[in-house]
Amino acid sequence: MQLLLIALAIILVYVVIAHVGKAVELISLIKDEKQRREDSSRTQAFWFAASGVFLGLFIGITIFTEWHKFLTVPASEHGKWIQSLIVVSLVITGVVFVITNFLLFYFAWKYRYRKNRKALYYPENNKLEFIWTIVPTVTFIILIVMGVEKWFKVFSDAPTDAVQIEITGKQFAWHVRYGGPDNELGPRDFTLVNSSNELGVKWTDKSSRDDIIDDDDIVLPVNTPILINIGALDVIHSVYLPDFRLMMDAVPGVPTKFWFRPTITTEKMREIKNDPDFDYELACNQLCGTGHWNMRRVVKIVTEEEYKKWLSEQDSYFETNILAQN
Amino acid sequence: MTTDTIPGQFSMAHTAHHHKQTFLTKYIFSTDHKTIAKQFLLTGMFWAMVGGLFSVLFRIQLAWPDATFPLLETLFGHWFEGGRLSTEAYYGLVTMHGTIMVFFVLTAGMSGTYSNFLIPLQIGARDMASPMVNAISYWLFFIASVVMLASLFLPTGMASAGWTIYPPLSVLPQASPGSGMGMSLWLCSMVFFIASQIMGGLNYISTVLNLRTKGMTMFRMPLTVWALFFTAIIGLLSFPVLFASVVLLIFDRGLHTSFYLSDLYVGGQALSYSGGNPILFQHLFWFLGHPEVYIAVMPAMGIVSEILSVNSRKPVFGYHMMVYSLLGIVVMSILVWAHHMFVSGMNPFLGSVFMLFSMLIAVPSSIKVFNWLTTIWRGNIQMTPAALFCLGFVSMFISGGLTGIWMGNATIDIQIHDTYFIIAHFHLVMGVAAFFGMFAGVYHWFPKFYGRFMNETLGYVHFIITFVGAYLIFWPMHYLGMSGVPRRYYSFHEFRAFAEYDNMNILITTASIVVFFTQFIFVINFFWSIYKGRKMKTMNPWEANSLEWTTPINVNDIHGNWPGDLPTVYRWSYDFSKFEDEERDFIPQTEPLSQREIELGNNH
Amino acid sequence: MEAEAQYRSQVKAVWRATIIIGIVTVFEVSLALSHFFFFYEHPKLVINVFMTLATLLKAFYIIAEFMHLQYEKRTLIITLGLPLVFLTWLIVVMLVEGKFAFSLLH
Amino acid sequence: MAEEIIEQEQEQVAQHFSLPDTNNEEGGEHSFLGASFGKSMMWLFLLSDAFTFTGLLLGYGAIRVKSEWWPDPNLVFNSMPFLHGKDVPLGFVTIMTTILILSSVFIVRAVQEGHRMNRKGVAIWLIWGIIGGLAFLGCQAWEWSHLIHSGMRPFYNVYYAGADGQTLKLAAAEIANHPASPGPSMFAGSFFGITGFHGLHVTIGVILNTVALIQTLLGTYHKRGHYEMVEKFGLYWHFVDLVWVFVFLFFYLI
Repeated sequence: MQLLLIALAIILVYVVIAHVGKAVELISLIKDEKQRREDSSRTQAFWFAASGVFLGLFIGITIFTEWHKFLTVPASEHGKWIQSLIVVSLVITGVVFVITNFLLFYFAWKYRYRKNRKALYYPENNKLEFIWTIVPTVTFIILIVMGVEKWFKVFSDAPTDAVQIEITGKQFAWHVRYGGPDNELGPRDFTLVNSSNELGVKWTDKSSRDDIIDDDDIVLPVNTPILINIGALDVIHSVYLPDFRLMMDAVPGVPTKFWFRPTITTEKMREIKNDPDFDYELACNQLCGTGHWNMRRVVKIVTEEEYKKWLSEQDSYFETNILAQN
Repeated sequence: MTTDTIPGQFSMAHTAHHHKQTFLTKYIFSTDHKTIAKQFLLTGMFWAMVGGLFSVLFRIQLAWPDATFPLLETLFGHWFEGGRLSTEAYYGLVTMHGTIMVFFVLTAGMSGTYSNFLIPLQIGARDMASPMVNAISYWLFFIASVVMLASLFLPTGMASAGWTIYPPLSVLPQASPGSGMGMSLWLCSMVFFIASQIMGGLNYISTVLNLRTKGMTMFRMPLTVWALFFTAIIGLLSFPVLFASVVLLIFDRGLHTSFYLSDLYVGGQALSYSGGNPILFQHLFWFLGHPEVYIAVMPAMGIVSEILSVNSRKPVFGYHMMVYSLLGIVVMSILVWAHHMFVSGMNPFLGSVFMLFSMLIAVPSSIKVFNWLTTIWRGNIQMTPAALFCLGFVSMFISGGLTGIWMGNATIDIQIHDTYFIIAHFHLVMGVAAFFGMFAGVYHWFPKFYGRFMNETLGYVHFIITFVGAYLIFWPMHYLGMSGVPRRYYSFHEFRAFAEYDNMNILITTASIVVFFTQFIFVINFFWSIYKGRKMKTMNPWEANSLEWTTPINVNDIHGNWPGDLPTVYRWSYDFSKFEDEERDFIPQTEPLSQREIELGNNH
Repeated sequence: MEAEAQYRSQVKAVWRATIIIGIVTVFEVSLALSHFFFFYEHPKLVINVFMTLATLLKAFYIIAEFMHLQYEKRTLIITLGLPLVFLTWLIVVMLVEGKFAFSLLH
Repeated sequence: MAEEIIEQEQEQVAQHFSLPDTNNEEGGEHSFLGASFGKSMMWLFLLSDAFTFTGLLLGYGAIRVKSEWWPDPNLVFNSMPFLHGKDVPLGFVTIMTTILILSSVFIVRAVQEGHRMNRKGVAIWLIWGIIGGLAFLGCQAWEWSHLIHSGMRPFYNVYYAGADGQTLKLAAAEIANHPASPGPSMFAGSFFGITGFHGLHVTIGVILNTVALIQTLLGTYHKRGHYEMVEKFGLYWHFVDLVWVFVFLFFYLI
């Protein structure tokens, strides 16, 4: 009953709107066609310009109030490069955005229909068109050169002393494995997966014996290159660490990797953000099923001493879980 | 005035069509391109409403993730178990929203409607090259629609792997409930849809190439025809590759081959798939997927060029450049697909090449924007709803297009890939903008569709709310995306960093609800005007030059468009305000060059 | 009788193309078999290149002669030829990607 | 000066009127492609179908490039009907290729006879073409059933790498002990998938040619005054042949 009433009310609103529209049309038809066109063009040009002003204010104000949210501090080395590229792009596109949109609204207002005026016959101007072909091209080429340079730096080979960790996605959680004391990850085989060996690590291989598998927060040292070996067990996931500007898909069957150098510890970031509960969060960024939104892991960036201390406290997964059980 | 009242004038060549028409042959199984266009339009409108409704439903979940809405349970049943959208239904709705909007509305609804309607009318042809293939094209689309619609009501849930259906998620029913029957129907529907698009595209291309009337050289065609022609070419070249990828996906699902699958451990057991590569699918998919966005937006570009020119009483600025930039977009759009996969684990070197192409595709787009701006400069802009939607299109296209320069830059893409930033980008540039083009087209050609006008006041209300609303919906998403909020999340409350944007999400959802309900003003206006709208009294109400306005008012009763001979064309369709001292500010394409013009030279 | 002469020359052209295609096929198969029987220990790359070129030659004769394309209007040839640029790019990308996946795995 | 322009313009206009009309019954702009809309539609369709097949073949190619090892086709496709136990590498498939190419030639001949309005000639060559197509399908059926009998499935491949990289074959009795395919399973998957898809095209082509044959025998085309339909179906048939040339290269030779 309630539903019916709501539906009726909505329909009634629409009927009223439609009738008003019809009435306005009937009234306007009394006028001379050209006069009518001029009047309505003025009204509509006004409203269009007004909406432009409103949107300009909305965009302008929100950019300043949300600034700190969307240009957050990058916590990694390559994050800073990305940030600088973003700033350059923001300036260039921002200027173009303001100018073109302003011209659009301004022309719409200025050159609205008047019955006694004629438009200018202006079909072509090759010079003008040439200019606005060349200028964007040059601008984009500059942006491309800047981008490509950084792109190859981001995807260069990791330094040999990089800390090796492995992040494996599955529905709907992350498995994390550290190289352990020898900083080397043992090989894996998906056919070996079972409840005590959820990653399918080959324990026969020596380098896997000291690997650390830990379900707690991910701990990593600051100012040290870290190579993340990324994999997935079931469907495509994506390792996404927004604060480090790090994203790479986890593809089953095709190992991927990403290396980065964190520059700010969790403690320091808490100070910067003035937020004592702040944590770096690892999220999944590729639709992986109904629990896609739920794959959270906290990443703790600590100083190198703390990291060494933490590392020495960890036990080899093989010794504590596999050997102990058999 | 029906065709019977003008005996002898009706073309000899088409007397075959002049038999007695029943309701079925005239409105349902018609081979007349105008009727087929309307069928596409109405089906597209139906799907647009469904797709829009879906977006509102999942936006409600995003704005108020912890609230319950018993009303929605009454309305939508098990999707809203206990008044809350279930995760399965959420991902199903997200998937369907994308699929419906991209394929059924912006591809079939858009180019299906306008290619069918405008190509023959604007190049002066009696019908499509093959009216039969044309009708089959619609009915294949109809079958695709029915299958897709059926999949919505499956008890096991609709397809829920995203509209991009990345395997392995879309292959393994163990991985997602929607990847069972729902995905099967999705793929089945897609096969019909691709067949429909290819048949349509073949027809559009050969019509433009072969059936132009006397004097209608390629460079006298209106830009709408150019845009639709290029759209058809893109579709013809890229849909087959989607077909190949879908076929391989079907092999993987049905025959257990492993084109896309390798090394999987799902649901507690290791599967026997081996040797495949999920990234392979992404390449094949995006080979269509990227051109697809141009398939959606290019007809709108053509429509906007045409309507802006007509309504500002000025020739479109840089006609040739507009054509070449469209051509540039066609060529580039098929070369840049992998910028959707910069962080998918593809070869970084290829990534840089794709970045180069992706950035350069912005050049033809920016040329178009500047040309549109110059078109309205010193014009005499009549603010009809159609013109307003075109202006709105240009604004949306600028705002959404500029962020494309960010996304195309692979290095920046590492940060904003698959976040709300990309949602904002593509909704503005190819979602809302393409819709605006579509609305503009409907308002502009409605008199040609139905012989009556749409109500302008309702059109104005529709425009201004939609325009402002669209910005309010999509602009804040840039902020969300820049701060790292990923797309396709059911709730942001799990993550501390993403949970702080509740206010913004509520703003977005509220705006989207308002905009959604505003669209009903358009729908009501549309159907009301079919029966009660102001009647068209003159043949050329907008005082435009192109050929469709030389057809009689009752053109819908004539299968063959022109009762007499086909018109002959002597000029391009943009001779507006050519001579300041003349009373009339337009010269139709069918008018021979005057002595004065010949003396002036340099005519199109 | 001009039509008749033209007909005869066309028929001749088709049989000529058939013979060429036949010879090329024999050439291909013999290349493949010679590798199999005599050079099995050696990499097949050079032979693969030659076989691909031979196949492209065959494809050319099928398209030009059987499908009659070389006698069609130039615009048709160009219209059908230009999109092959896209195909080439797709092929290059896919094979590079396959190789890249190989390098990641091994 | 002005007169020249006037003359030019008039000439231009006159040209528009005198252009021959090939397609539009009422005369229009000259055809851009120089072919009727039916033929251009067929050409464009074949272009798009070429993209489909390239997509499929690339699915196979990218996986093969990614794989460490691939069975040697000389050792897989080495059987001949009626020659049990004899080792004839690539023999049978060469015969298949020859059949399909010849059948394509027969259709060309039919098209040429069509240009001469020689109804009998068209019919005879069409019959030969159809026989060729059916023979090819028969060969493919034999090859498929042979492979299936030896244990191959779309997801299961009995050919695997020996210790020093040579191609070995799993005996029928051993298959039960190998639940997962011992060799690259996509060898079988892509072979069945793509030759199957090609076979579907051949089947459609045979049906189209049969339709053309019936119409020819009924005299429909003769009454129409041209045999363009045979030409269009012929284009499709040659395309099937063209695809096979590449399938032959990628699956059997390389």
